[in-house]
Amino acid sequence: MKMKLIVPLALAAVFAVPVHAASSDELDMKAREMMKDSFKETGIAKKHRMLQLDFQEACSQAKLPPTAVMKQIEAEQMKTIKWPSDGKYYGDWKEGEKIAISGRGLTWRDKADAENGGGCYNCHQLSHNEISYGTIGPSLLEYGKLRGNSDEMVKYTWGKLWNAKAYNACSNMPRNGDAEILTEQQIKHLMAYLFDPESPVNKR
Amino acid sequence: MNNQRRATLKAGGGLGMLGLLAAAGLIKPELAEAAWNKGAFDAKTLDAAMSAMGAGKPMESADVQISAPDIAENGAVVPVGVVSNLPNTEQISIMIEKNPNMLAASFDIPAGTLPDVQTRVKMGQTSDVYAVVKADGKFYMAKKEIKVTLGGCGG
Amino acid sequence: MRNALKLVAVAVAAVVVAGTATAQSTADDIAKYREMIADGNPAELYEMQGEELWRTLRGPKKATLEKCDLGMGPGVVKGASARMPRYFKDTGMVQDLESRLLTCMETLQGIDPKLVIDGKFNSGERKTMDALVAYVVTHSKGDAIKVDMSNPKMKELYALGERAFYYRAGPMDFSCATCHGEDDKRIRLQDLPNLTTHKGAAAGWGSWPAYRVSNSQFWTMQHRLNDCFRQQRTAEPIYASEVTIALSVYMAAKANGGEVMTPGLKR
Amino acid sequence: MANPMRIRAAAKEGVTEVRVLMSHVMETGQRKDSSGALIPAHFITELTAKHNDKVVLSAQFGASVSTNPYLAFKFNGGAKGDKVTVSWVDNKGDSRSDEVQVS
Repeated sequence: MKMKLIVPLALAAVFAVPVHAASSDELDMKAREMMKDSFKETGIAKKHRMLQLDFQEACSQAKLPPTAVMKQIEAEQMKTIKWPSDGKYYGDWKEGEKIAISGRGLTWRDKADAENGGGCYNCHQLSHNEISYGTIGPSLLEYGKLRGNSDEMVKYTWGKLWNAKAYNACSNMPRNGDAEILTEQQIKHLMAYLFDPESPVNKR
Repeated sequence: MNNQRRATLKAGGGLGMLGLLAAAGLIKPELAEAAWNKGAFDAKTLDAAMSAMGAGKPMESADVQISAPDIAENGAVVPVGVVSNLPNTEQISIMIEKNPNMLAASFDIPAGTLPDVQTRVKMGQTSDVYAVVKADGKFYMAKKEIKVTLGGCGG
Repeated sequence: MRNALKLVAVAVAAVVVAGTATAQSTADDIAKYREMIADGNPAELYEMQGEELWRTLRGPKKATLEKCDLGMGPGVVKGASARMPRYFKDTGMVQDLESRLLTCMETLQGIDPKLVIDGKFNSGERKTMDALVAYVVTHSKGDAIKVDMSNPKMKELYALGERAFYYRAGPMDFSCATCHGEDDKRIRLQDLPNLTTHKGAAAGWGSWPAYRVSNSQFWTMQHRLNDCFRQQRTAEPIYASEVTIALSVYMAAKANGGEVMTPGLKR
Repeated sequence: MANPMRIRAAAKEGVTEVRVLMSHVMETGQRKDSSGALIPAHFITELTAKHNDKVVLSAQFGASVSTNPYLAFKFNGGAKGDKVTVSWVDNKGDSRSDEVQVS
């Protein structure tokens, strides 16, 4: 589909008058070229990062895609979720807190083997103690206390942490597990941070 | 020239260069005469810094006022102002308890200058900030907690 | 079950209310902090250096920038950055302030733009650029943002900028819109302007370039955009590349009519 | 060579307010560079401000003062056109002196 567009456009370019206003398709094409040509590789940030996955492309407009497309993306993303290999959902909330606070990793200044942070506080309120929290995502204050720890809630939370797009196709939240931002162990620590009654998320 | 100055010169601290510069006429003599209180600036505890300043244990005074935010958006730049309503205020110092070197700045206030200074300091973490004022030869202080927050995307 | 859910809803509502109250007092405290540091913006130090550099004979051609045309005629700095990016006939391109300064440095002084484009922030010619930008933008402070969108190339770049703004990519699936597409959001304690609205674009575009207290550096818009992409975890945008100009046109056009508050003072 | 300071001095109702911005890294000596090596301390240690020939403030700074230091203070007297001079020296012996007229 995209390949077919290239030929007529190339021809059009030859005959194009300078003031010719580009059509929406032509602009889409130009934009794709721009997103390729305007970037360079630096450190671990390789150029292929500019290529879009299907769902990324579908979610790259001011408006959300149609419900059917959203549902399809969610179903596909749901399949990527890996459940804890040993059946244990919880790690250490103290480690979880460090991961929630750290926003480091995966930029062109970071090393490939560096441990990434979850950056949770960039977008969410979590504990009673940390006043510096973002509001892009909902407040998760007293997460476990308010929601309980039913199997359903625990599984939902694990899944959301692993791949938020399985529940909301165009979610702002990264696919922590699926995109290998965080390890399984790190996600366990975050689970403990959210659910442990001793965690400052739940205990004042 | 006070004792502190002499001791520092003997110890051959950071002031050697200053002396040389002054001798070479590169800096104005009055600048070289001011004594950088190495002992106080290098002190690792509040008590040590206070004693190097000759302040001992200053008493808290409502006449010393700190103007500073309750929360700093960034610890790299924290505005701190100190006003003293004590008569004959000679010196105002700003100390940050949890910094590795707690003494940040010290101002000598000659007659005719108002005991009212403002500057900006770095803070590594949430800490009490002290204003220490020398007036009529005696030391007084005030303190205020300033919260330092983490900010930005953190990457 | 239904009752239990209701209870949870009430509890959530209570938390939200309590959370909002503390968030408000924190926001007030941060506002107080910003007010206290507003006077004495270290960007002034860069501006002074920039003014000096503007008049300094530099480069292989040993020339100053006093004949540089920023769109208002040779040597006119007043009001120039309020009208940028703009279409320049002599280059046949839409240029932002930095790319236009690169043209002036090349044509007047013989300085190779590669020194800036391939350079590192806070060193060499990019550092020179910082100071020059600080100087120029200070001379539009208080003006209205006035970007002329009548040229078709400006319109095209706006359309490309809009597409770049929503373009999701990289390991974290972020786009500019992830952080800057809704009202009243913040990262940590930093307010995020909604750049898709006039109000937000005027606040964002109008207050950069700025001095950043967190790293004690003056950042041009090129530097600001570069770091937004770094935090998005994309590859690195090339200095003064098309995407940077397109996004600048998109923001500036939305901001049109707003106030130039540069140089700003940021966290 | 150190970059110039920005000094503003304004007289109002018998009091002159001086505001100074200095261009200095104010390196603490406790930070590491990207290779992990300690960046040596480099900061302004002493500052003197004069109104014409009279010293109106002398200050000692430690490394905790912010990068590109800011200082504001007030002295009695001072009239439009008077000279205010600010000089500093840092721990490496670098120095800078700038003056401004009271406005």
